Amino acid sequence: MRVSVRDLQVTYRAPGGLALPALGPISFEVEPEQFVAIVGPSGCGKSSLIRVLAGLQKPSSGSAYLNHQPIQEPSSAVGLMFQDSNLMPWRTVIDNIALPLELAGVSKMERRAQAADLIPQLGLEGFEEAYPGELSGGMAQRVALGRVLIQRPEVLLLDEPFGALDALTREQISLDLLQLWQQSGATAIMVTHDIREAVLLADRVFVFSQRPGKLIADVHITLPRPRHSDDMFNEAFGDFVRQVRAAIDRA
Amino acid sequence: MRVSVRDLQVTYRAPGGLALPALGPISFEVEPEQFVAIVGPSGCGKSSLIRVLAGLQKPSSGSAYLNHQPIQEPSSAVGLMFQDSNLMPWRTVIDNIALPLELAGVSKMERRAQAADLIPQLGLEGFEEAYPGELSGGMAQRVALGRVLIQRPEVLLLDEPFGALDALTREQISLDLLQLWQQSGATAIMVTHDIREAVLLADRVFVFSQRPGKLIADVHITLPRPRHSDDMFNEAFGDFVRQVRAAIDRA
Amino acid sequence: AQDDELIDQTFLLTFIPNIQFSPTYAAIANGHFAEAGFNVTIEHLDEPVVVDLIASNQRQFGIVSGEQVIMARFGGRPIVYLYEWFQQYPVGVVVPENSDIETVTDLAGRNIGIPGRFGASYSGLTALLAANGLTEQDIDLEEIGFFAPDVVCVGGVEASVVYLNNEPLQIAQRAEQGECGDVTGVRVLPVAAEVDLVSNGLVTNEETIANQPEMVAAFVSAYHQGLQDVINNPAAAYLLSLDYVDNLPISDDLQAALEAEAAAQEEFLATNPDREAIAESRQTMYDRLHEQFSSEELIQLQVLLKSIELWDAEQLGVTDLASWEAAQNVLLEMGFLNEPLDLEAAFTNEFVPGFEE
Amino acid sequence: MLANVLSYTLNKFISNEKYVLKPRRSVVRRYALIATPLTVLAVWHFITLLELFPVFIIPSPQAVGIKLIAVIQDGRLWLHMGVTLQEVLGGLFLGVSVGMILGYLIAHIPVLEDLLSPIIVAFQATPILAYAPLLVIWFGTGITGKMITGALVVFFPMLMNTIVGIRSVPENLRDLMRVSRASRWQLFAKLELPAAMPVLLTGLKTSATLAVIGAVVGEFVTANAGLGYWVKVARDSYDTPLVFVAVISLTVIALSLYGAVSLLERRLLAWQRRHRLVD
Amino acid sequence: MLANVLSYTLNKFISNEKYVLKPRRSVVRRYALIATPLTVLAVWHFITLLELFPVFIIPSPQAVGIKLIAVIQDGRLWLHMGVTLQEVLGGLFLGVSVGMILGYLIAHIPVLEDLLSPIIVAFQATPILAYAPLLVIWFGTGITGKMITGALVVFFPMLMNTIVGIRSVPENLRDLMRVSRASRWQLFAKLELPAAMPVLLTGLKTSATLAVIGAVVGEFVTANAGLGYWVKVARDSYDTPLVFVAVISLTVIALSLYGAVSLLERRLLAWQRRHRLVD
Ligand SMILES: Nc1ncnc2c1ncn2[C@@H]1O[C@H](COP(=O)(O)OP(=O)(O)OP(=O)(O)O)[C@@H](O)[C@H]1O
Ligand SMILES: Nc1ncnc2c1ncn2[C@@H]1O[C@H](COP(=O)(O)OP(=O)(O)OP(=O)(O)O)[C@@H](O)[C@H]1O
Ligand SMILES: [Mg+2]
Ligand SMILES: [Mg+2]
Repeated sequence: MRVSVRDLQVTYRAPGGLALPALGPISFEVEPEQFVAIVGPSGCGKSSLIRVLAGLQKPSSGSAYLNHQPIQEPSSAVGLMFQDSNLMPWRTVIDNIALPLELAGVSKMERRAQAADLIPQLGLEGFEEAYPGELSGGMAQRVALGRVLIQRPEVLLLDEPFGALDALTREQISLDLLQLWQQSGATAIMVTHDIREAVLLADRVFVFSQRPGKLIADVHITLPRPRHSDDMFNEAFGDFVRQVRAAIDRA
Repeated sequence: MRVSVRDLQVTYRAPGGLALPALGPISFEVEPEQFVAIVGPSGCGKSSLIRVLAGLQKPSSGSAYLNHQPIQEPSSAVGLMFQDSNLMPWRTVIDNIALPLELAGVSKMERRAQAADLIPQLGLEGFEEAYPGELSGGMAQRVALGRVLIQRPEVLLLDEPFGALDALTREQISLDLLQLWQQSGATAIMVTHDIREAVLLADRVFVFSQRPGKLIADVHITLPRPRHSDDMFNEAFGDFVRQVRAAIDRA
Repeated sequence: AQDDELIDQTFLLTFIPNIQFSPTYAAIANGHFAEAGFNVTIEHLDEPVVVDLIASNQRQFGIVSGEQVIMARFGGRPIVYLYEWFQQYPVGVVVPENSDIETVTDLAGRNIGIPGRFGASYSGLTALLAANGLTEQDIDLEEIGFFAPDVVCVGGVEASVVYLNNEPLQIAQRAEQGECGDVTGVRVLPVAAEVDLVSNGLVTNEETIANQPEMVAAFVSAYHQGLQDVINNPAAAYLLSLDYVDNLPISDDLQAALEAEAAAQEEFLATNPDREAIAESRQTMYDRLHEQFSSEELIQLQVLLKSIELWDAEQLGVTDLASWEAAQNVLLEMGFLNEPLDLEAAFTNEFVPGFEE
Repeated sequence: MLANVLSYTLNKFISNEKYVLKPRRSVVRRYALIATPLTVLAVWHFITLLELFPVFIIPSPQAVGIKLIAVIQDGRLWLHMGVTLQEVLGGLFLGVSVGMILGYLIAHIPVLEDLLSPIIVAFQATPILAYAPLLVIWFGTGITGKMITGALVVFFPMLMNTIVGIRSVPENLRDLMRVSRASRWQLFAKLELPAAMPVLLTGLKTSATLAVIGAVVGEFVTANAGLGYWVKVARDSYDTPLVFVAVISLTVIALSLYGAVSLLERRLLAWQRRHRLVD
Repeated sequence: MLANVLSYTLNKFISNEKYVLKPRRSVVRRYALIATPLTVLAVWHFITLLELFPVFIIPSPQAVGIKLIAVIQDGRLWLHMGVTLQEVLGGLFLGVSVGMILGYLIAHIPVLEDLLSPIIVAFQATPILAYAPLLVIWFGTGITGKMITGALVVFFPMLMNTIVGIRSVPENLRDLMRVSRASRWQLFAKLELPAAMPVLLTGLKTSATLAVIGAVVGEFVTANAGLGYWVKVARDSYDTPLVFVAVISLTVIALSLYGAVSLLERRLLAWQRRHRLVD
């Protein structure tokens, strides 16, 4: 699916009562099946953008579109992973992962089977029946990732999906994600703070300015696909990383 | 202050009812004024260790000590930053930061002044009177960091303090932290997933194994102090990073 | 007597302040209690609570109905009946004027309301039925709470067990104003016409009688004078009750008229009229007032006059064993008692002023 | 105007929209506060106009108005309202204090719930009629007894809400207070109280409303003044307009208390309303 | 044993300890459940032994026991208990349903609170005595009227707790449901209901207990069977042991309902107790 944004602005009410421009104006277009990574300083409106794209929040001005249709409300084609893991504390791991299927009316057996299939990939073996209160930070994040993956969405919105994961797990899971994305043909937009991760995964890296966040660089990562962790030692990889970092330093 | 741990083990009740060994047995000793970084896979018991050191949780066996005194309950000498930002939603940013002083009986004017002093360093100018619900993920984390710094503790326990921060902010804030730590003479124990950050900040990097977490490497970082961000381009720095990574790969 | 020499004494009444309690108000307002050495305050409580407080000697005096005394004593409460206030049992059955129920026997098979299967109305009904060879099974009894005027006027029941000195007057007055549905007036079938049941009176406990008989005598005597005052001069009683009864109808005109009537009655009493003459004077007073005032405004005065009819007797305060036995028989019949009691211990006429066996 | 209010709310309900502009809401709410009393009055008027019920069951608003003016003029209204208000406030204070203190203890010492709940529940299920003599023996027939009955009614919802409120304080914030070495009092004042505030305020709203009926029940046992007593007097003298005046006065007291707690709620929970978009 | 329980709980309170071993707690709780009734019985026994009150105010446990056996044998206990139980369950069902539905609507449409609260609060503050005639006229003197009074009592705490429970559902979980395109029913069943469960169950506990007194109040207005009626009859015939039997039966009903909701709570909130250390 094509995701596009035109003259989008998000403005909040600041503590004092004044307007707080958080994002934009910003315009861009993401082609179907593209993988876009967004990097930018904390508080520059990345999560706000994601929320608008998910249909959770109305823009203050401008619009966002899914396949040229203005986004008015959440769409079933979109899967969103929140910045915090946002699990239901009264549901076990497996039931949290299976939630989207449950809401879609998939039978209990079927959805539990699908969730169980994801468990090893997420490294959550043995914790199927654990409650969120019994998980570590990183484990909770992996459950949240499982919950969005099980939906097989056409548009994947990921807000810092790997923030609480250690380097190794992170690398492994992000490569898994890459593979899933490639198989599914979904459009992916991911917020991350890890430049190397952004370059490894994305077709384009968006660099945002300080608040109100504006698009100050759109770096096309032309590394060939499929990519592997070895690619990170390529010269070209290093060049792209430097390119993104330079854009950030200018932010 | 000296922090030490002898034969420490933390065991939970697993979902099925069986024992889940989460950490240890583990023993180590941290000299006064040392800075220790802990890296290890998600779910290996790092947060559990921090909780035990903070006196929030009793070990299942073995003990932890502060200056050779067994830790029985939280100590006023210890400051803890949780893995999630853990702010009080009904308090403004400045009141959240000032909470430890308020509990210590510092006057309202004095504690607000001290909190206000920290605001620029945390990059939270203009958000003094904002509520946590109005902050971005990274901003909330910075408030939590402010809350522990304002205490000027003798032992700093930091559980992934910079997880939600972008690379630039992260670098800047961690260098600020380094400076504060050096001035204060505190002992610091920090959990992080960023190996380069660990090497840049720490005197020693502890590498933990998979659950149940055991100490599989204790890398002494002998880079001279004070350290700067330029140090990251040193050859020695790269060596240490590789050394830690090698240990992790063996984990 | 000086105020500070008076003994504080509470007097327990049931229900709430009401013109019917004017003898008590008169005994206070006219100074009879003070002369007898008491400083009396009134408390209104449910009848069982009144009984329990007196039986446990938390309080010494109160007014309850006769069959309550029997049941309370049956339930182990050492209370003693001292002075009969209502000489006639105040309960009866009210039927609309145009009803075809004319005698008690006509009640058979009819739908009859009652506050509930307890208290004086239930006993009274049982006695009334029994005296005519009927039982509760012969009628269709419905518990309607103390809402007889409302229920009768909306046609909820064909007849209702009521207090003679209150509800029938209310219904009649509504009927008069055309606010009572099809009902144009009422007729009553009083229990007292068929059986003499012991009725409401003054009670105390055995301990007080044993330890302070003089005080009991003084108290009863003061109450007796209050009752006599009201019977003799209802207009004055109405006026003094204004201080005790909330919501008693009054207006400047009515007040003036009553004051005039009260003064006139004083003069009349000075001529030492006999009982019949006084009764007649009450009726003529009402007739005079009714020319000037609506029956709505006079309804509580009417309640008072109707009550006085039930109180008045040649010798006030006395009960005979027969009325106690009649009441006990009713209770036995209803199953509230399962064996007869030593009724002689339940009451005494010893303290009734002017009584000689 | 009512149609406006309704269509607005329906839209709001259906649109599933999270961010609402504040000013618009306030206006609607201001209308709402007078809309209901006016509607009730209108319905009442029509009921009596159509003579759906006899006037001695539902008197006309005019009759009640006349009676109201009369009792205001002769000062009886203030007398009885004052007495009841005193009882209500006393009962509320007593019941809420005891309920909160006990609830706090039970929330922290679960076994206390097992020990005390039989007694507490038993008390709630026992009609006052059954212990009226004891009530009079212990507290007399004055105002204290009514405060006690009021407190008894108020106590239970407050207790239960305190328990659930304190128990639902997030465990991780408790940890924060523990590492900050908060004293037990600070734990209560700085964490438990604000965190449990929404549930506590709901308990207080419930209690404030029920305190009125609690005092009235007490007045039914024994009284010589107060609005409950007045209801009894008025019913006894078949003065239905006066019954209505007394009931309306009771309603006014209850609504004032409810309104006061609602205002308190608006102030104390202001932070919850700070998540709004500006255009 | 009581000393044990107390010292244990005191320790628990003071030690500020989060992780408690489960088995030990259960044992203490099991003791607690019989401790209180036994203590009450013992205190009662001593009160009558020392003759602190006349037996007609507080009869001996033996006298009450004898009466209890008598009314069990002649079948009256089951008759009256059955009637009251029916009324209580009916009133509870009615009041809880209406309270929850209305509470749900108000939680989502704030202006409804402004529109309806005057009426609701007014109803709560109006003594039943004032509208008893209407009650009798509309619902007759049978069981329905008592269900109505029960429902009226039960309704309010349930309403208030539903409002606060639904309103305190975390906003971020609502967002999750919205992006997952949950239907309104799913939103309720899968998020709002479980998230509000602790507060709802507290409302239900309160309601279940109050339903008993609600039915009794109805029986006081007019009735010819039921435990409240029995209390009245027993008081009127000065049969204090019978009053106690009736009150104890009411207590048994209330405790059973409270216990049933507590069990439900243990099951539904089991996940909250899953944060325990093993040694
Ligand atoms: N509900 C809200 N009310 C008021 N201000 C808000 C609200 N949500 C976000 N903001 C403000 O909008 C700005 C952007 O927030 P946003 O969460 O989009 O940032 P972000 O780019 O995701 O940051 P981070 O990387 O730290 O998560 C911040 O300054 C924040 O304070
Ligand atoms: N309260 C609890 N009850 C049961 N199990 C728990 C509890 N807390 C943690 N665990 C388990 O203990 C293990 C270690 O958890 P911990 O939070 O210490 O990990 P961590 O090293 O901090 O991981 P991360 O990097 O993901 O935060 C995990 O497997 C987790 O499931
Ligand atoms: Mg964000
Ligand atoms: Mg952790």
